[in-house]
Amino acid sequence: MLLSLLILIPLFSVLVLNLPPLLRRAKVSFYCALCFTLAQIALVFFCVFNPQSIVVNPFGSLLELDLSADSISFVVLLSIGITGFITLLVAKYFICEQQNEHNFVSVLFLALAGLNGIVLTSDIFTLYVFLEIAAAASFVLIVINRKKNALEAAFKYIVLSILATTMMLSSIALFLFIAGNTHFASIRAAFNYSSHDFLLILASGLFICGAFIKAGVVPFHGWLPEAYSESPAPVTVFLAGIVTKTLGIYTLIRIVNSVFGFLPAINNLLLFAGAVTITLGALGALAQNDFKRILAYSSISQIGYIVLALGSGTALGLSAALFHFFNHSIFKALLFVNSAATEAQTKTRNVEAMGGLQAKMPATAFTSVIASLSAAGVPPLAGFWSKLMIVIALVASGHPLYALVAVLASVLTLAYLLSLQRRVFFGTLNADCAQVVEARAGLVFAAVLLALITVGAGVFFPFVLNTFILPIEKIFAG
Amino acid sequence: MIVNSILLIALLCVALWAVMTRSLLRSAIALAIVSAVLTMLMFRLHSPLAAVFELSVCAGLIPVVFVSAITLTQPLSTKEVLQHMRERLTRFWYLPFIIVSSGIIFTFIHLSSKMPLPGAEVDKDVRILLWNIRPLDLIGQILILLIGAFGILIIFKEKKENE
Amino acid sequence: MNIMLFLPIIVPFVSGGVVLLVPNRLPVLQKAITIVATALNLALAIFLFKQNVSCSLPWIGFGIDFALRVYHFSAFIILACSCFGFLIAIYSSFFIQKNFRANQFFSYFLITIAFTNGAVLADNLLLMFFFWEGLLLVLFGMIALGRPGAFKTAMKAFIIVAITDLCMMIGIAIVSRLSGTFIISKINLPPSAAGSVAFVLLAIGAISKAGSMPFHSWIPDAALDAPLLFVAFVPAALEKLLGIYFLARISLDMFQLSAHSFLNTSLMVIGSVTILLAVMMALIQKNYKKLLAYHAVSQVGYMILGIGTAVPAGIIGGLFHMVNNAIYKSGLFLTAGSVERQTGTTDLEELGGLGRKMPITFICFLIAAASISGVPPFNGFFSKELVYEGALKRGFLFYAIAATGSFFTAASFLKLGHAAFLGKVPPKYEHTKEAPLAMLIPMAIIAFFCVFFGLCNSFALQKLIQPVLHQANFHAAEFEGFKVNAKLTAVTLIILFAALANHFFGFRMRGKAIAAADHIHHAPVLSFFYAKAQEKWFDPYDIGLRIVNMAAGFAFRVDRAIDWLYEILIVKVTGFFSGTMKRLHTGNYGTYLFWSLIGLAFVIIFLSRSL
Amino acid sequence: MNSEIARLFWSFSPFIIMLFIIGLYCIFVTFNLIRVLVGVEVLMKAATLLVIVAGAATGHIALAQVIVVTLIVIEVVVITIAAGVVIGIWRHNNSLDTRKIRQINDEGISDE
Repeated sequence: MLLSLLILIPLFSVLVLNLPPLLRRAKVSFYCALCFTLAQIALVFFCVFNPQSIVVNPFGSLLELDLSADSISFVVLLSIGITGFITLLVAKYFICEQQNEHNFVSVLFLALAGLNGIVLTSDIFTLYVFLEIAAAASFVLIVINRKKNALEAAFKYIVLSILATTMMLSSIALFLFIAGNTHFASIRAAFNYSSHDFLLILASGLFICGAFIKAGVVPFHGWLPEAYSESPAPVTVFLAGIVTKTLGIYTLIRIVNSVFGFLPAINNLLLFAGAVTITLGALGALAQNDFKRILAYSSISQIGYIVLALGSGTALGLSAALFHFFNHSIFKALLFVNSAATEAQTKTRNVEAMGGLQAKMPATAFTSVIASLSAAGVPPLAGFWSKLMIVIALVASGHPLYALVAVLASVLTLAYLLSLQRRVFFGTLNADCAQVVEARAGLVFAAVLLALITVGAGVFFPFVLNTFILPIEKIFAG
Repeated sequence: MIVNSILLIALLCVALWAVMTRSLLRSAIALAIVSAVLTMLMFRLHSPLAAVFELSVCAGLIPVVFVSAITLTQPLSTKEVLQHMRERLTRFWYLPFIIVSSGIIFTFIHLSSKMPLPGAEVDKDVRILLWNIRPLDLIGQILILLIGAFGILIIFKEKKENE
Repeated sequence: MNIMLFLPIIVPFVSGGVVLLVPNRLPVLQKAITIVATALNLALAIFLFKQNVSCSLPWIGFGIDFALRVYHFSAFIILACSCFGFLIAIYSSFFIQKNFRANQFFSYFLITIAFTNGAVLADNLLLMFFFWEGLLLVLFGMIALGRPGAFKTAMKAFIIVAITDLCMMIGIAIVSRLSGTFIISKINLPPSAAGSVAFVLLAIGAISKAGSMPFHSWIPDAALDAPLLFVAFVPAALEKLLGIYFLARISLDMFQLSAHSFLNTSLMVIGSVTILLAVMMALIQKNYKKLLAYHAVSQVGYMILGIGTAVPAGIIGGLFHMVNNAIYKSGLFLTAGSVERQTGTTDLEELGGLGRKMPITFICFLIAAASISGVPPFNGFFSKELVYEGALKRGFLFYAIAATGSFFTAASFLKLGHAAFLGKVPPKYEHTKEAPLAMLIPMAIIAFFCVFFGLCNSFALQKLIQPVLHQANFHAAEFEGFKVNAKLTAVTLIILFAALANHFFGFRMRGKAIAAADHIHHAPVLSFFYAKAQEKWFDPYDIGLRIVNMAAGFAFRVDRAIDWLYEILIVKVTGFFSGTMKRLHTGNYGTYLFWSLIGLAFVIIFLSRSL
Repeated sequence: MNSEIARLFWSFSPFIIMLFIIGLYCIFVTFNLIRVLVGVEVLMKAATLLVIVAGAATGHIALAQVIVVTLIVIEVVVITIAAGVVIGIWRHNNSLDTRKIRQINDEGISDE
């Protein structure tokens, strides 16, 4: 299968880049990684337009990997490619030491392999293996600069993550006991004939909780604000943009769609968890003063939207969840790039110490306004469409109350994001920020690129819809 | 079934000891013993490969990780600990063999005890399964080992420079 | 032919994009592009008038097409909008000051026209909503262009309008579920509970767009903070047209409302409350623009009241009032613009005697003010009479409130005119000159329309309003000229005289024109409410902010409480097990673990109960 | 699935649950960062045992062994990284006390 390259290339690049001492150069590995992320984006587009090419196996009978890709995978693979690219751009300015940069790129490569593996596999245990790979890589990435706070945040993340791991593992063991296999299809079949009702519930509940911890759904969210706010800037972009989402949300979507098949009980659970997460996340964001913490709570809240959309249990809801997944990874990465830029220039993350930066950093201010508006769902930005789809899906599936929650919480979203914009970029110029200049070219480039994607996906929504979103309806398994 | 029960109760007791004991070093050793008991249980459940693996890695490698973490963080001198470990190695070199052979003996015990495990038929060979059907897991193992290597490299680099 | 339907959206939108690229060093080019684009738009609107065509292009799937439809009603609204757009464009050629981000302003201005055209022409609810929400974005941009503090006002406007737009979003979702389609012209819902909810949600969107209470509070703020042209164009004219248009669409076409339903009554209540409260606030204002802004809110009340009556006279009156209000209100704001440009202030305390210095502006003001106060034979009189008649049929109380509103309107404009244009000229303004010609022409045209629609009201009713209502079997011709209830006319005249008397009473008492309404302001009970209103006690946005802050604080305390509870609980449990209190404790990660385990328990219980 | 198979599974399950509880208890109660990792290890042991029992009870012992082998590799790496993080914290704090790692910049309500 052609897409197996997405796992194998990073593996071999890491080996090749590290074995001979000559190649252990930060520059070489950096550009290799950059090329790989671009190649991943190109490959996804190639596969979307030539569906027959997916089954081509570049290794012949030498190596046959049990991988599968469908429309859900493409959306996620695309997000991984874009976020990886942006992370590398940002990393150029934040990982200071040469050798460390090389190590950073290597671990990032491994993390990308892990993420791609999660997306491509169709076996619940292999899914778990790649989940652990990506998680372990992100632990290492968080502590890359060996800062005290980052280490502590990483420790909390590790403990919670191991709890999630244990839950998922127990659930896999239970599924193995019930179904006798770990393949998605056999577990799905077990739901129809098995008499172990309680074990099925236990296993589903444990797996869902594991995914909730990894995704940061309330009340499993405790590690998330600290891990996001204490990591180095590029790692935050990577974590918020794609890692937690693939680890938690993609896993959840995949399991709910391919294994549980949208059982009504699980739908209700998702709806409830989603609504709670949206509300509490947004309220949490309102009370913060730290730029990255606001964004971290906002991430929690936005994840709630995806869970809520998934809980509607309809084809439209599934598409909406995926589209919001993509949008969120773009605009949240953009906001974190902006926070990285302001942090680099003002040396603080406290929004009270900023103010009026719009005059000094026009590009950063402009792109962050675009991201906020997209998050709040203002047309013609991409976030508008996904929120509209979510609300329509909820009402169409007969949950108008949850739709109301989604809509009201989006007002809260608007409130905290606009107040963030006002405190950081508008208003009177803070005296401490008088010497601030626009961020480095690479950061501005990354921000503008993401802003263009947000605007583009909104304006050319019909194209996005027909290429990526509509095919998702066909694989809906409700 | 009685053997199983004894092993399970032993497992619980050792685990409780690992958790309760005041000395961290003892706790690490208790963990190794937990792994050893688990190994025996695995033999009882017809999974020798996993058992040997568990014994070599969990009872062998993980205590090393713990002990080094403890030495690095506690006012116990490195020399002292090394001495301690060397003593242990020389004194208990035969322990792994005993565990493995007793495991194999346990396997036979249950065969003779006319109480076969319900699912005793071994459907496929483990190696074939791992190589041909689940190569992805192998790739995953390589990836995670690489991550571990880089993790150690990144976290301990400062230490190297200092020394 | 069909492609013509797209042009009113594409032409202003593209030229808006072009203007954004023109640097501010070339103001002439910017203005030329704006004027040409609005003129083209006007020509297109005239061409489309009286057409009845529709077309659709495939759009986003799910049976949602890019469907546009022009027929009497939408063509009429588009014509009105493009007329105002053209006039304001001419007016703006002299009004824009230096150091103003003119390229952004003109660009937003043209995009507003494009989106309004889109929202009016759209025959698909989602498409309409797309343009409707897009308007929000430009609204935000235009207010934020104003003076330094405008960002806060922009945010307020944005949040208020966004909330109501989100209500609309749910309304649209419900309507599409009930009727199974998004095509507006195919929707005709019978009364039902869900239908009522949808109607209320959509109506909230519509009346908030029109600026009715309780969604009005950003308009008076914007009058001071935002660029004046924006206020003259968007809240005064465009949004009224759009909001009332949509309200009329939902109450006439999309929903079958029974005449005396609860929904109609609640619309009437909102309308009359808006009339009264907003005009009372207007009366005490001491700033030209802010006074006008409160009137912009108050006048919406007449339209909503008229449409809410659900009797022919009321509906025709409401729609007619929508047109008239757009005319005289933008005229009034333009006079404010002239005054501001020539004197540099709109504070009534400082102004005075400008009638002699700026005679044409004064005349235009007089006509428009007479029109808004309902003096015969100007246009406002006729539409108000129709609304009165409709209201009287539904209940005397509604009529009484509307008439009281009329009294206060007249009183406040007497005060405004007296304070700004009559009396002594302050020494500062001895050398004030009349505004330039390009600003006078639009005002004169608007004043002409005030007179024309008044004297020839049969023309307006027959050519503009009648076609709109052809489905409803109404005959606007019945309401032409002075055939309306003679008693009502007499009452109106009495009210106007009372207002005049009241003005002179106040003027005598205080000796200053600006203080002519102070005896109402300081009346025993009213002064308390006025004081509270000035402190924004009745502003839903401010109340909302307080609630949200409280909720955030509450959530924060709950968070702490869980922390505390957890520590106590764990301390007890572990004390029970180990007997040593000292060994017990956790870092914060323990709290998180605890939450997660609680969550796990909850999930398992939830699933096992419902599976 | 016959009842005999289920019996093996059910007879093991109380012990596995106990093992889970011991691990969680350790994580909750201790002050010491390394002791937390001990608790984590016990949890992982419980999960490993669960997998093996599930495999043995259904006759898919080969699959269960493959899973356990991979699982052990992952476990070692994760524990190593966690130990590295603990040592990193120790270098900064000079203490392994979990109470020291509560962050000072905890969420605070904004003054607005």
